[in-house]
Amino acid sequence: MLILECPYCGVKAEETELSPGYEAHLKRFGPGSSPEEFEAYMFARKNPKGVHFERWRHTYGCGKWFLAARCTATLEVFGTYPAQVSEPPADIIAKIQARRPDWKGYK
Amino acid sequence: MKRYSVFAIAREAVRYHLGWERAWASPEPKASYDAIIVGAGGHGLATAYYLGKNFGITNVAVIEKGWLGGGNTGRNTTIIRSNYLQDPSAAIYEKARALYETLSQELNYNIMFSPRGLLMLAQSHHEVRGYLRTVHANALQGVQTEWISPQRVKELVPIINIDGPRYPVLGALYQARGGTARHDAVAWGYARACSGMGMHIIQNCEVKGVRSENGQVTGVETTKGFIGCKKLGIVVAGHSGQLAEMAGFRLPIEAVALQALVSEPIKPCMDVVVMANTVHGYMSQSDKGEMVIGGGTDGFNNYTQRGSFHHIEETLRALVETFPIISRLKMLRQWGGIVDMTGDRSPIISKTPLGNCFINCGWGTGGFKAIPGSGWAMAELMAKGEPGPLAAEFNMWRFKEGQFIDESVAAGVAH
Amino acid sequence: MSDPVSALNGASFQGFATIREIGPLGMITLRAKGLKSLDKAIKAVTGTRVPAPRRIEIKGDHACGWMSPDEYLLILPYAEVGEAMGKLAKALAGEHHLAVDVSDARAVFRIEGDKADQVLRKLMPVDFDRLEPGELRRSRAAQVAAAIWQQDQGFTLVCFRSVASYVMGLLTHSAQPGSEL
Amino acid sequence: MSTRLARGGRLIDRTAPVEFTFNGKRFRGFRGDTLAAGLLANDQMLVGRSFKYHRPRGIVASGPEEPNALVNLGTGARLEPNQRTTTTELFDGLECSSQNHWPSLEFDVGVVNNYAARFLPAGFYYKTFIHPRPFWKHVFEPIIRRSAGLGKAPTQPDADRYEQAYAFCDVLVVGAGVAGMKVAKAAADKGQRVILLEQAPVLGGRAPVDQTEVDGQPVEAWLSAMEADLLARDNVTLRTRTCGFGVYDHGYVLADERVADHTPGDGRPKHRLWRIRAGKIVSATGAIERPLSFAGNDIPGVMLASAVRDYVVNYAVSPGDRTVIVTNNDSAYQTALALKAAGLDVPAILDAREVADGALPQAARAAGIRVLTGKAIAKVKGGKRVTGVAVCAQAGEGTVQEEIACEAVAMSGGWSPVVHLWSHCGGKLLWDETISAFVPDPKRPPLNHDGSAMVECVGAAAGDLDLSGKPAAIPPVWVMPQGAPVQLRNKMWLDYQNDVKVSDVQLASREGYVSVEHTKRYTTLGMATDQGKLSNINGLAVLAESLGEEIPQVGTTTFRPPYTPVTIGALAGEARGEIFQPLRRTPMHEAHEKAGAYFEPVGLWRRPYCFPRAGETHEQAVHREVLNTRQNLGLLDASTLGKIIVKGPDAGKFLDMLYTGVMSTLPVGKCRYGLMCNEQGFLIDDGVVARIDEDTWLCHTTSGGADRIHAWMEDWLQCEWWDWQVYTANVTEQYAQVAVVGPNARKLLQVLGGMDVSKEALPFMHWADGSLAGFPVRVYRISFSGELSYEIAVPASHGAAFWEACMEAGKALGAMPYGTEALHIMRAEKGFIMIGDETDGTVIPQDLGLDWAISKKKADYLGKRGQERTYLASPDRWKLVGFETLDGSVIPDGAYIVADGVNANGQRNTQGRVTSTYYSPTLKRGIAMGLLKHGPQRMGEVVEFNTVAGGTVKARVRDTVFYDRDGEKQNV
Repeated sequence: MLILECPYCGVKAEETELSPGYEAHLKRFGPGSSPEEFEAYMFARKNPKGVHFERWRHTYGCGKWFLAARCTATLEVFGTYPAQVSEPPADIIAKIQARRPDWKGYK
Repeated sequence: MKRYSVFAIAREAVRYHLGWERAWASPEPKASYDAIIVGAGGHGLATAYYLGKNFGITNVAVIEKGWLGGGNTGRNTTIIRSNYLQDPSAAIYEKARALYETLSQELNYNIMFSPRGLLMLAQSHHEVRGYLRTVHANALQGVQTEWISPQRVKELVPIINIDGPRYPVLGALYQARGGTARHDAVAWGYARACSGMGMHIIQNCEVKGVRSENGQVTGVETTKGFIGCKKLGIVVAGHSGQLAEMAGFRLPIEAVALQALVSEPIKPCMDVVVMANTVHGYMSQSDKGEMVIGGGTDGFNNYTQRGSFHHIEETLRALVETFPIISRLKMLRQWGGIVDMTGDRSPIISKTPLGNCFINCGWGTGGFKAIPGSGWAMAELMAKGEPGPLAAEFNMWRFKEGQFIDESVAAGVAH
Repeated sequence: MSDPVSALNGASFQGFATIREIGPLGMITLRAKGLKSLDKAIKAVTGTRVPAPRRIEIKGDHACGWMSPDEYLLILPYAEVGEAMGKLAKALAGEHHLAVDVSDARAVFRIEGDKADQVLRKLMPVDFDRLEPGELRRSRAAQVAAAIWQQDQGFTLVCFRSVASYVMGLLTHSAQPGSEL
Repeated sequence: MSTRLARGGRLIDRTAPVEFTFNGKRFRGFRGDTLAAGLLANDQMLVGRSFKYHRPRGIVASGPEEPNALVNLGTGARLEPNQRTTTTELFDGLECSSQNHWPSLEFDVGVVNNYAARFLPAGFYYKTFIHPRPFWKHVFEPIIRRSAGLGKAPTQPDADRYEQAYAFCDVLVVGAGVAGMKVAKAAADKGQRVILLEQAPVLGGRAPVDQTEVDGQPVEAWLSAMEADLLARDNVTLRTRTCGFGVYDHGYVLADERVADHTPGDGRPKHRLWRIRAGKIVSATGAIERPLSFAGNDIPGVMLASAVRDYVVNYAVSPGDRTVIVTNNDSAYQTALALKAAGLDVPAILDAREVADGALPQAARAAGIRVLTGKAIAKVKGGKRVTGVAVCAQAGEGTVQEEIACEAVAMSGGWSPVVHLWSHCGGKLLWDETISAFVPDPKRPPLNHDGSAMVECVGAAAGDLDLSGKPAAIPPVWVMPQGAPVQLRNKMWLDYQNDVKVSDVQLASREGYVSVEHTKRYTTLGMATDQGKLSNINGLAVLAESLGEEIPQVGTTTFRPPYTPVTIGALAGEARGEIFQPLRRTPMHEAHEKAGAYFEPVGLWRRPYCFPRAGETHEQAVHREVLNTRQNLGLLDASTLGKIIVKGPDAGKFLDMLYTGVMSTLPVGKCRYGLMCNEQGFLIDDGVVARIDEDTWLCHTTSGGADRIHAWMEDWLQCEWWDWQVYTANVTEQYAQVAVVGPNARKLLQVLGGMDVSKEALPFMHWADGSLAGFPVRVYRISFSGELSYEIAVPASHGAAFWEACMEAGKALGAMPYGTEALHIMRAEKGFIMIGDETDGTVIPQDLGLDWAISKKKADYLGKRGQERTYLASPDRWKLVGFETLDGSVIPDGAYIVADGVNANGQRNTQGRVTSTYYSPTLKRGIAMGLLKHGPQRMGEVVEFNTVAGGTVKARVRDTVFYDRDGEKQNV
């Protein structure tokens, strides 16, 4: 039963107030993209055992989507941040590196 | 390998059972094998078994990180059915169900297959139409199912509340030869049979890397050193993503938690398996008397084998509403497993971008019922290098051009 | 035309706390962010300041609640909604915003009495000990969305109209005499 | 015999006698008794039968670890099977019965299994019942299944109610013994918000029985002072009868409060489930005493030593006049002293250790008790109760040296810290050789959301078994005597309930089930209702010994919640009956109920399926509704349709991405039908879009789709196109919507009056604001039936009144309400698709001949790229056409269109399927739509649909519009 802090309204929301949305920072591929690009966009998921970036919506609160950095093996949460970015913010990256020195990085 | 029988038991009883031999050997790995299966769960062991039985390939090792049968094989709710909608699904699940019918005799190990009947309740008109579609599909697929009335549901399951104020039962999809089996016994029975053919089951041996040359697999790096192989089968369910990464490719898979629970044992009160999809819950009664209960998956990636409790609550609410008598029973134990969900919720039995490396994964929430069929199809794929008809549609490239085998359609999307 | 009828037509229950369905209440959803005229527009309708995040500004029978970074809930007497919509349109003319009348889309309950909080503690995953004065908390009550705030020795709860009888059922169940926490 | 002592009993109130029955026998006890204490006080030593061998079973323990003394508690709608007598508080009128026997507890036929026990070792069923195959299904399995289970299955719905509550704290302390209370006080002193839970009705844990002093004060005085101190604090919440049973991720703890178990029927909730979010969890859950494994250790009268002194001290219950103590540690000597102090006889203390010279052994000797060191029990004598013990040397193989007559045996094999809560989320354990037990490894705790340690263990739960100030070493004694031959090991029970013996674990190891999980599953060790609280450590020690490994190498099985079984009703909470799930009601719901509507669930909504009149079947009602609507006037409650406002400078651009068609060009005042697809290209929703003003659109969705589509829009606006200036609002519930349908539709609106709804003023696919009968309305001239039709939105608070006004004014025009089924039939007659019928998540608009609603010009829309994939763009896809059967019959719902031959898996080939099939009351014949390979190119061809009976139904392929092809009815 996770708790994630909504970066918009500051509520430490419990999982039942949220809706999960799987992997974050996916790049959309529309018409004109190659079959491989489109397949990767739709299906190929990092699904890591370890540090993961994912989408959550504060459904029962402010209704906003936000992103979370979380370890899928321990459920440790490194931070949450607004969804309007194309990659994780530097402070989150730094925090993960401090907690997980052998982490291979976001890319 | 000594045969199991009532006479063997009587013979051993006289000497206080001191003469039983090991069910399977625990050898040290050889330098190389004709084939290595990673993952000694039901699917991996069944693959090895049918490699030997159907293709005479017995120079095989099954490598397991933990203890055999310790993953989802030992964590599921043991339901066996084949009332699927899409042709490829119905084919492989029915193959599995048919193999289950005689598996105890074949393995000389009682897996307690219990074709006690399984029904899926229809609790909305939309669901009625969905199941009528399945019945018609099954009729053409050679899967015996029927549509039954609410009254017949009540006869089969006296403890059900068919007149629930909220979702009255409008009928059910009934598979009389669906049922359950003893999950551990399936793994143990296959393991004993594999060992009996001279295959090596190597437990407590974790694969750390996949080695290849010129695009062809050559073996695996393990905690017990390098082990060479001509062919490699990856059959590791929730950890498929990690193994695929070692082998250099990515899968359309997400690992999520699925939970189940049992009640304390009570005297027999329910003879069939009941699934109620509108309210998200299913229940059967084990041979020990426990009510075995399952529900939906979590919605986020999770490798902890622990799910979120609110799903258990949702499932129990649904089942108390459907079976009011269970309210005063007690939950004895709850647990979770990691299931591997694909983009269309159907499995992958496929060649991979790495030569002679094959993968069997993506069974999601439905793996146990498929074990014999999955092993059968995977063995054929590994032995021949090309899929047979059972596996043909389940290739990992089907997503690219949208050739789905979508089983969620029976549940529909909107009204 | 008939008088407007609230979802439960003023149903009530007396348990260890008092539950009353009130309304109809005028409510306007205002979606806007960082507009120059926002202060003025809200002031014109509710007479209050623009609330800080997660706060509700109350002035008599008018109030303005913060719903999300770009959404406010304006509360006012039902009869004033039409006029208020006009004021908003005028004040925010030419600026990107959305104002909609949602008075009829909601049901509103009052939970009153010394132990009113206990009724809600049974239903909402909210830390009521840490709820601050003037805080508007959006969460869920059992299986539906609900927003609550403290007001006049009790709580006001807002939910969707279609689930009003469910919420009344929840509140009634939770306020049963003898089931105090 | 066991009996009530004349004096003592710190928990019972002798002035408050209560009566209860066991198997119909009337017994007396006192308030404060547990049911187990009450049974023992009435010499009810035999309380149940074991699972497999139906062996006689007595009370072993005094707490939640009890494996044997489970009863069916209560009757009828309050029957509760498998209730532990040791944690059940006695109340006046309690009725219970023993379990798992036939015909009676004293004489149980099932005990034949006991005599055949040698033929039924662990896992015997895997090795037999294999041949002949039909015998398994028809003979063996039914026998196994009939003998399953312990308690009775209830037959009635639960009479009680349950509730749940949330709580938050900085520190949650589970267990209000001395250690727990101290931690709670210390945290409270620091200003932290503390919750302290205790599963028992009273505080103090084992201290009042096992200790005389705490911190230099008499124990009772210390406890009452501490309790008063804690109760006086604002920042401490104390809850008794509340078991913290599970630790979940991120500091989430579930606790079960037994509010009214001891006062059934008083109107309070039976249980209350607490969902607690704690910053830190302290497990002060104590330790559980372990049994010793000696032959006959399952005979009624053999009890844990700690339980014996609990019964004597707390309840003034004597387990028998003579109690032999058998132990490997000092704590059991307290039992001897307690018995002695109560005036009871302790013929001997058999201590497996060679030396026993601690303070307690010395006190025992000083009290005149015979202490025999290096001794063991070779065998317990007795059947349904203990009659004596045979003594042997612990070091030997069981040669009997002496027999001692006794009625009870109090055993102690050491103590196991209760590490369940520590372990639920992955806290790791260490083997502590001093006390021969697993203890929490503070270096490897379970982690919280911030990576900090989530759980801490204190007191006995942390392995601190030191009750007297000195380290309490407990040497391991796993089998008694040490060299016991198989004949004795075959009689040493590890798991009392499931009948798992030392010999069974050894058999499992011999057969290669060497992982502790294999052993557990093969033997069923620890899988009983006590989940191995008494048996696990002893079992894995035996396993380790037979493998020649150390215990830590063998490891433990996984600890899973709940710590003790939890009533399912409490987990379901308030959600039953009326509030099982939210039931969404439209403003007209009550009117429909009064009109006798038969409802169907549509998502969480409830919509009228039809409005049957007296004597009508549902089918007749539906047909009447269709015909009346086609001929006169039908009224449909369409309030559930989703309504979403989309506004802003970029709203048009946004909707052009969302819909397959173009919405940006829709003129103000007009309506346009639109389709939405997901990124795969599959159709997910449809509806009519109205342009309200220059930068505002109103999007209608399906009834089930409103919330989903609104979330879908917000997802794209927030996560992909966050720089676009668009706001959305879901106004579904703001409006009640009434569809006024049929040739008399316009007349009705004219009767209501207030606005011009003529063909000229309000043409087809236009909308207008105005008023009707004084109601403020927005009227959409759209049709889903093919008739002249208006959909009228009014504010929800006027919905019921407006519906009433329409019905009233419509009387003269033949108005009747109609339901969803009539709606379905009429749209099928017109060939309109229905999301969920024609679509199933795998269908694209092109499959349905909806290419006209897909813009060819747009560079992009959601789903466009997905639809370009070869499998979706294939000309061989099944496409929508109409069907009419040759004989006029109705094609069965769900039927497939067969093709020649079979596929590689032997399945009959198919070439299509029906998606909508109805009897058309308008056309008086069956009509259908469906998907057919190359369908549109096969007009006039006859195809065959399968039936479940094995036959086929022949039907001719045609277009999908069965009624009013030219739209003359709707365009008037």
